[in-house]
Parts: sequence; C-alpha cells; structure tokens
Amino acid sequence: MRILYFAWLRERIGTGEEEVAVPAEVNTVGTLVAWMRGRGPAYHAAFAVGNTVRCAVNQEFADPDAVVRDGDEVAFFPPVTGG
Amino acid sequence: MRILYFAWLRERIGTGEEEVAVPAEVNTVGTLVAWMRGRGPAYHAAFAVGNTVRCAVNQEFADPDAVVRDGDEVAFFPPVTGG
Amino acid sequence: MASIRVQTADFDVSAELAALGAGRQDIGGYGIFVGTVRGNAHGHAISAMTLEHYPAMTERAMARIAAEAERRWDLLGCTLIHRVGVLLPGENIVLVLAASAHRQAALDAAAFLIDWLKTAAPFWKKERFASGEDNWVDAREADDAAAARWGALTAS
Amino acid sequence: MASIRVQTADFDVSAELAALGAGRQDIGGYGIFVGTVRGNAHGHAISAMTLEHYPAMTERAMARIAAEAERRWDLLGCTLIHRVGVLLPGENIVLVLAASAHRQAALDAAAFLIDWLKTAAPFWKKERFASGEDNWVDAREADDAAAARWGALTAS
Repeated sequence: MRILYFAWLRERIGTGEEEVAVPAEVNTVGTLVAWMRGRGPAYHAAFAVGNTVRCAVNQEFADPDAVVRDGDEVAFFPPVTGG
Repeated sequence: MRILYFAWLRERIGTGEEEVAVPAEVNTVGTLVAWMRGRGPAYHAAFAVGNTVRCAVNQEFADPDAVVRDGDEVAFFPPVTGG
Repeated sequence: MASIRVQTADFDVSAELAALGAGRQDIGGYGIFVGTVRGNAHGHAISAMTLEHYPAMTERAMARIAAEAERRWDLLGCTLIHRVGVLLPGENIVLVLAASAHRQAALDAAAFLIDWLKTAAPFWKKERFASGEDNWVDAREADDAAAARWGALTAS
Repeated sequence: MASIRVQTADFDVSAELAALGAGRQDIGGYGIFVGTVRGNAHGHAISAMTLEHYPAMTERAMARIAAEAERRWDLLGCTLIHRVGVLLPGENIVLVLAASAHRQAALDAAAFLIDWLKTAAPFWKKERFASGEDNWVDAREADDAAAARWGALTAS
C-alpha cells in the first residue's frame, strides 16, 4: 500500500511517501490510522487522537470507514487551506 | 430652466437640450411634465401617460412631486439600462 | 478612494488590478465583474450597441454607488469603468472591481456594485440589429429586483 | 469545457479573459475572483507563503468543482488557476473566472467556485513570518460554512 503525507504530517513523519505492508485486519481508513499510531513516536504524534487528519483513498476524500486494499494510494493530510 | 432629454426621448423630441421659460404654476416635476405635453405633437407623444419617463433635477433622480425652479437643470429619460 | 471612469476606450483588467494593488500587502482578494456586449437579443443578431449617458450626472451617480459599497463592506479599493459610444458584440462594456482583505466582502461588493450600476447610473443602451433596425433596450424588472435585494442606497 | 491549471508561474487575468472569450458573442458577463497573499496574519508580518498540493488529486478535485458549477449554472466557460510554490505578499494565488450570458449566474458561479476550491481541493498554505518562524495555516470554520451554504457537491 502506498502512503502519502502532506503539509505538517509530511514534516512530522519526515517523508512524503512510503510503501507499507499492512496486516490483514487493517482494511479501513480507521484501522489504518490506529495501526499507524503504533509505528513509532513520529507516527504516534502525527496521528494523535486530538489531531484533525483527513484522508484520501486513490485521490478521493475518504471517511474513516472507507475500505483500503493492497495496491491503494492512501494520502493523509490536514484540512485543506488553498484558495 | 434648462431641459435635457436622453435616449428615445431625445430622438422623439428631436433635441437633447433646450432652454424653456415655464409659467409660475409649473413648480414640480409633475406639473412640468403636464406642461410639456401641451407643447406640440412630439412632446405629447414623448410624455404620453403610458410612457415610463424618469426625471433628474440638478443631476439627482427626482419624483413627480420634486420642486423645480428657474435655473434648474431638469433631465428626462427612460429607465436606465447601463451596466 | 474609488476610481471611477466613463470612457470610449476599452479597459484592461490586469492593468486595473495592478493599479489598485500597487505596493499594497493588505488585499486578500478582488471581486470582479466584466460585462460584455452579446451578439443577439430576443433571438435576433446584433451588429452594434450604442451606449449613451448623462455626463454631468454619471460620475456623481457612480461615486455615490461606490461610496455606498465602501460604507457596507471593508473595501481597500474599488474601480468602476463604464464605456460609452458604439461597441461591437464581444466588446467590454463595464468593469467593476472591489478589493478587500476578505473574499466574501470583495465578491459581495462586486455584485452590489454591478446591480446598482445597472439601475441607478444614467446610461442607456441602443441595440442595432443586423437588419438595420435600432431598438432602445428596455429596463428589466429583474434588474430592479436584483438591486432592491440590497436595500435602499443611503449615501447622499 | 473548464480550463484548469496548477502552476508556479503567475497568471494574467486579461489574457485569461481573452482566451475564454475569443471569437464568442454569447457571453454577457464574467464573474471573477482573484486571491492574493496578504502581508500579515494574526497581526504578524509575513515574508512568504508556500503552497503545497497533492498533484495526482488536485486537478481531479478542481475538475469536479468546475463540473458542479457547470451543472448548477448556465456557464459558457470557466477557468481555474491555482499557483503553488513560494509566493510573496501581494502576489496572486488563485484565479476563478466564470462566463455566462447573464451576470447573476457568472457572479454566483465565481463565488461557488472559490468557496469550494478553499474547502475541497488539496492545497495547503504555510506562512513564513518575518521572524523566521513557519506556520501551517489552519483551516477556517468560516470557509467550511461558506462552502456548505451551496449544499453538497453532487458531481462524481
């Protein structure tokens, strides 16, 4: 699964992009976020419960219950601030 | 009193501007319009009761009961259509 | 503060933006409306549009409309340009430009300015149809309604 | 029909108007919004603003917003340009341009487009203060409210 990070998430995690192999029980955005928290201090801080983190699966905005599968591109980022 | 005409009023009356001496009882926009109607066929047609004619006295939009005085600039025109 | 012009020449929107924003860092957005001559009316082709106005009154009326916009919104600048004379289909007629720190004020002010320019500034349009006939454009009730939704002009 | 671009270079509003209107006689008005970098935030001077985006998603999100505007209003053209990279105070960030036969559609569509660009397109702003500190701009609840007043996006 390809994971992308933008804005302060990218800075806090220290990379904009990585390939991850997730366990079988990680099959939604919500379970992916919970799994991310356990990957180390930087991930724990970035995905802390109080942070507002948005997600897109295959370039579409996605809710916590959206399905994620091997081969998907999953992006995490703060609420958008363009315009 | 200086009278100006714009748009189709100017065309129908045949001039854009004239000086007129009005009788003493012509002292409002409404009485001026009524007096205008009696000045000949072109005026009668231009100021016919069914026509929507707007007025400005000294470059300010004016209602029929607005006062007009010797020395004023009074303009007649159809509803504006700029923009 | 508003820049108000009545002219036969065309205007350049980029140049007007640059003039209004020159040296400023407080503007967050510009709301703009550009009105152009359409090539047909009531299904008939138009060959030209002639804009007439009442010079002694026009700039005063436009200044009043701009002052009212500046009273209602926190504007950092405002440009109104209205062309007169003979204009061809596709050509620019009017430019309304409102600058503000915030986009909503800029957009609302631009909408207000064009609604009121259409109903409270002494301009008249005459269409020349491809057939050669001329027609003075009738005022539209929809324009009065659009202006009325902003309430009365209070500037004096 | 919409023209959508994400670019580091500046844009020229007059050139975009000319490109959209070239050879057309059906357009009666253009509603336009130009967003610019303000020189301060929360009372502190800003030396630069950096715009980051999610390239694979951005143009798709912008195209969806434009398609929704074209569904809601009778538009004759629509241009969306968003800059990315490092921008200085006073510089342009975003251009929204909506053309229609009628001014109200053009103005409403422009307001809709900028409201939704701010809340549904994957761009992020980082302010650099004169002090040297960096700050990722927080999303504003007011922006969500502004977008929400148009109802949900229905385009898919």
